Amino acid sequence: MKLFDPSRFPIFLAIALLGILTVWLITRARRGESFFIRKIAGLEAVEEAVGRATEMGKPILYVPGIDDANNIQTIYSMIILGYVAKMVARYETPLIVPIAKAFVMPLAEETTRQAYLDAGHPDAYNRNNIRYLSDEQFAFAAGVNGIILRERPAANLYMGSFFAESLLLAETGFQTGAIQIAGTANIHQLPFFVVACDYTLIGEEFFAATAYLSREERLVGTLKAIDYVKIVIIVVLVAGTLLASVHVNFLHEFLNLE
Amino acid sequence: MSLTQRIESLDRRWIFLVMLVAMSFPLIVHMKLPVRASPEARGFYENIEKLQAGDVVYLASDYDPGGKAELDPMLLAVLDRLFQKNVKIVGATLWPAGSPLLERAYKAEAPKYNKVYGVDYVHLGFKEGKENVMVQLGKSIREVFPVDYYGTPLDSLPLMHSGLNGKPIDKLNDTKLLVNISIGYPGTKEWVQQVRSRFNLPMISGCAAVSAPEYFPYVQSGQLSGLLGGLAGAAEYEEMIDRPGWGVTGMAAQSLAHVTIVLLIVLGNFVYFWNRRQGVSRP
Amino acid sequence: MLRREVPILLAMIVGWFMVGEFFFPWAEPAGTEVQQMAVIITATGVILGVANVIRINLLKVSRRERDWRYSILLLVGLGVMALLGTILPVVHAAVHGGGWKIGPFNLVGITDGTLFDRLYNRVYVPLSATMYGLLAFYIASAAFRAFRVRTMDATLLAVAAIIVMIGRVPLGEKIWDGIPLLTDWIMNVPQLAAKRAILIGAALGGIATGLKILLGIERNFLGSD
Amino acid sequence: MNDPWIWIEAIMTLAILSYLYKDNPVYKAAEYLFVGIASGYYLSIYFQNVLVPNLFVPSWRGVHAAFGPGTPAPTDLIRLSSLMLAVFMFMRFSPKGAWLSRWPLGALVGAYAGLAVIGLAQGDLIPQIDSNLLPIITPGSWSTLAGAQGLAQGMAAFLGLFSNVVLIVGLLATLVYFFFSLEHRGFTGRTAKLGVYFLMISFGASYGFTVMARISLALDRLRFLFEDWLGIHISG
Repeated sequence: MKLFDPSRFPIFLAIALLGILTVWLITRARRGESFFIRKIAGLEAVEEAVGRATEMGKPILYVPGIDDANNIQTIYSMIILGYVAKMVARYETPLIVPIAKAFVMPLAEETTRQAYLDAGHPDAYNRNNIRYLSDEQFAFAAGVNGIILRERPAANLYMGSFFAESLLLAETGFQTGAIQIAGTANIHQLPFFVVACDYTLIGEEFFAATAYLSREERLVGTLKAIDYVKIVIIVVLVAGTLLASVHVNFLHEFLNLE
Repeated sequence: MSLTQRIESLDRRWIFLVMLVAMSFPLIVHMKLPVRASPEARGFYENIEKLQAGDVVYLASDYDPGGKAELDPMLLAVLDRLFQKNVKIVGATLWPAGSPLLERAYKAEAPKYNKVYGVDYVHLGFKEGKENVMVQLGKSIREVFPVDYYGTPLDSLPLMHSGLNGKPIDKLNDTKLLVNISIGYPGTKEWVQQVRSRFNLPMISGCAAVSAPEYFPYVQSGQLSGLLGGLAGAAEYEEMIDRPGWGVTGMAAQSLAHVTIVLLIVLGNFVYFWNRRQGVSRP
Repeated sequence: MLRREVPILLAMIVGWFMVGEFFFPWAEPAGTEVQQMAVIITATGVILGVANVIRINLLKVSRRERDWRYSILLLVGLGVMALLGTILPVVHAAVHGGGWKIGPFNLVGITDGTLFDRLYNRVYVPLSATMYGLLAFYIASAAFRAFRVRTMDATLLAVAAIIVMIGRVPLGEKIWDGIPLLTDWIMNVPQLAAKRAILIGAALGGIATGLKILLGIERNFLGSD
Repeated sequence: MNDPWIWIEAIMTLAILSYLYKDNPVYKAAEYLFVGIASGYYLSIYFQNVLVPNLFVPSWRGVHAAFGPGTPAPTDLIRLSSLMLAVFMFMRFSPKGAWLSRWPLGALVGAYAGLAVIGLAQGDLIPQIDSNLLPIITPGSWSTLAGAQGLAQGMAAFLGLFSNVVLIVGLLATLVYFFFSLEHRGFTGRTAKLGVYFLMISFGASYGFTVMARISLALDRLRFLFEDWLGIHISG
């Protein structure tokens, strides 16, 4: 029984590199150091959409995905919900949040109430705008479509984990002419959001948006650590390609786990 | 209201009707079109052809009724070919609603080659635990599945204690090939991450068309030795083992439906831009 | 302490077992035990989900809320399947009953030949399959009403989609035998490069999140309390 | 055609399809029945395939070994403790003891985190980088171009020449798009824009495949209605 399996060394190296960078950058962020994160075009679109909706006095719809609280995307969607709620608190525009899983209900209520409080308008918080519709995927989509068609929100925001129902929501919203912005890491649903929405946060951009908004040290630290590792990967890719072109494959041998 | 405006604000139920006709007509009229094999489907075919009589494969049938339309034809074609080649099969599922589908497929194909349950094929049933189950199967099948789908202890199934050249089947590596039929999570991606690289077991996958594009990087990197994508994949495989089934018939109807969708996209945009030029269109 | 520290400590211990077992093969038996536990915990999670569905619908019926009559139908459906698949097998085992039958079907158990299996095949399967089948019609109406090629990005998406849709069906080859070859190239080269970048990005994000849990830095999986 | 069960399946199928015309009570009833039957099914399959063989039987053996005659084997004790931890999950509903259900949840999240770190590093990260270390000129592509007959093969072979270049440039450009430490201006901006184009082509491919998937789902139901229910012969 070998003590340490040598063929698995590159895996150990990758995990150790990312782990050390993450811890190092999080501690630096915790000591108050601020890091640069580029502008996320999707978030500017959110500000613009919320602004337009408040001018027209029409409601805003925020759908935090249909997955449960154990999906990291649902938890990150709460951060964006808090940001939007803080923006909306100053105006009378209603913020409607349909919910698909019972355990997400308290999270959404807590996030929105806290955001209204931080914005100095706790009284504007309306509890029955956070509505549990149904656990079943298509019943939930039908419920949200009902809200879109009846209450005609001016801005529809879809942030979180979506599945086959994304197409139904985006199409109905498109028909009512609302500004639509979506964000999800579920790659298979992005085509439908991209064609029907005005702007889409694609995969990692959705996670970067939460770091950009919250400036929370763990999120910012992780984002920067991943960026640094990406630089290493780009260097390895370029070096590997040049070497392979001259038939020198020591890099390929090193990384090849077969 | 001009014609183009009326078209643009068409009630969606007319579009539903157009789709219903586009899908039904080829079915009733038995339209048949030859199917061309894609490179990744050929890889799937070659890997099964390489198997010898008596080899054992692990069949991970990870799908539920939502995926039945695309994956039943694939599973039936694969079982037909494996039984024909006298390859033995250890089958199980990680999807709660998957066991009856595998059972029905076994019942449809096994009698054709008078294969005996427990000797030529085994159904271990469903186990919850997703990636955990996969890693543990790599170490001990009996620990995960103490009994099979019918409650029989594994050791009283001849296949489980006398696989290839008499060796008992304790873990995944005692089988020659991992054949995965997959609709989503847990599925092909998790099998590649947790089993293919870690236990170095060759693997081929038949998956729903929705997830096929995401698995092409695994084919190019050699982690997946073959891939069937959706009903088209099933039809290609049926064609290659010349056992035309629902895949081939379905593809004719699929063709007309795809053309309809393309026309709808083109028409939708033409009408939209035409109306905008007349300055009448909605946003 | 007991509310937050112990669960995080447990997460770290279990997590490091899983990682350790991979790099140091001699740690393997411990990993197996942890996996056994994960199998059961995930199963209990599902059973709690079903209990939640029962609770919500029973409340709905007792309070005569909107659509309460439909909730009765839901509870009946749930009750029949639970009776056949869970309650009766326990009773049958307890009283060492013989072959309990109802018409041509076995009353007890879930495999082929039982009433449970017949209800699964003739009620659950069509409902689930047709629910997803509706999407074919929705995708058609979305293609016509919500697929506007207004930007360069959307144009590229539309062109790729049309080539792939035509190239993957037999009709494509009939029009010009180059179309399927073009589809193969798109699927195996440009499309693959973008999906590979997404795969690498997701892997980095997943490893970082996993490591934060293993190092006790990530706590929000416990939910805010 | 006259088997009552075929009629039941047909009614279920048509009830759901009726939603396309209009939301109606028959559809709503079928939808609620679906959630009920599915929940009852899940409860039974978890009971039969997981709880009995993996929880009740081993814990009965564990209790028997621990308190019965003979010395309990260590594995039985470990197994009993892990089963106890799993049972705490049921405390989630009790108002006072809900925090106890966090213990097994913590262990579960830890297990999945450990597996994810290994699976993603070994299964995704390293192999995907390794398989993109490609020579710029696709080996053998010149000879295939020379040997290609006809316009179609000629086009495919011509594209084949650039396969590796496009794979390399596409991966790098898309990685730059998902890079958040530099503003999208100048060279990075243009590279990121190229990355978006690659993303759009990949979304187009996914759109095409998803259309195919959805249509085959509807086709399967139409086949049932025409062939099994109405008796019109269809499948090969």
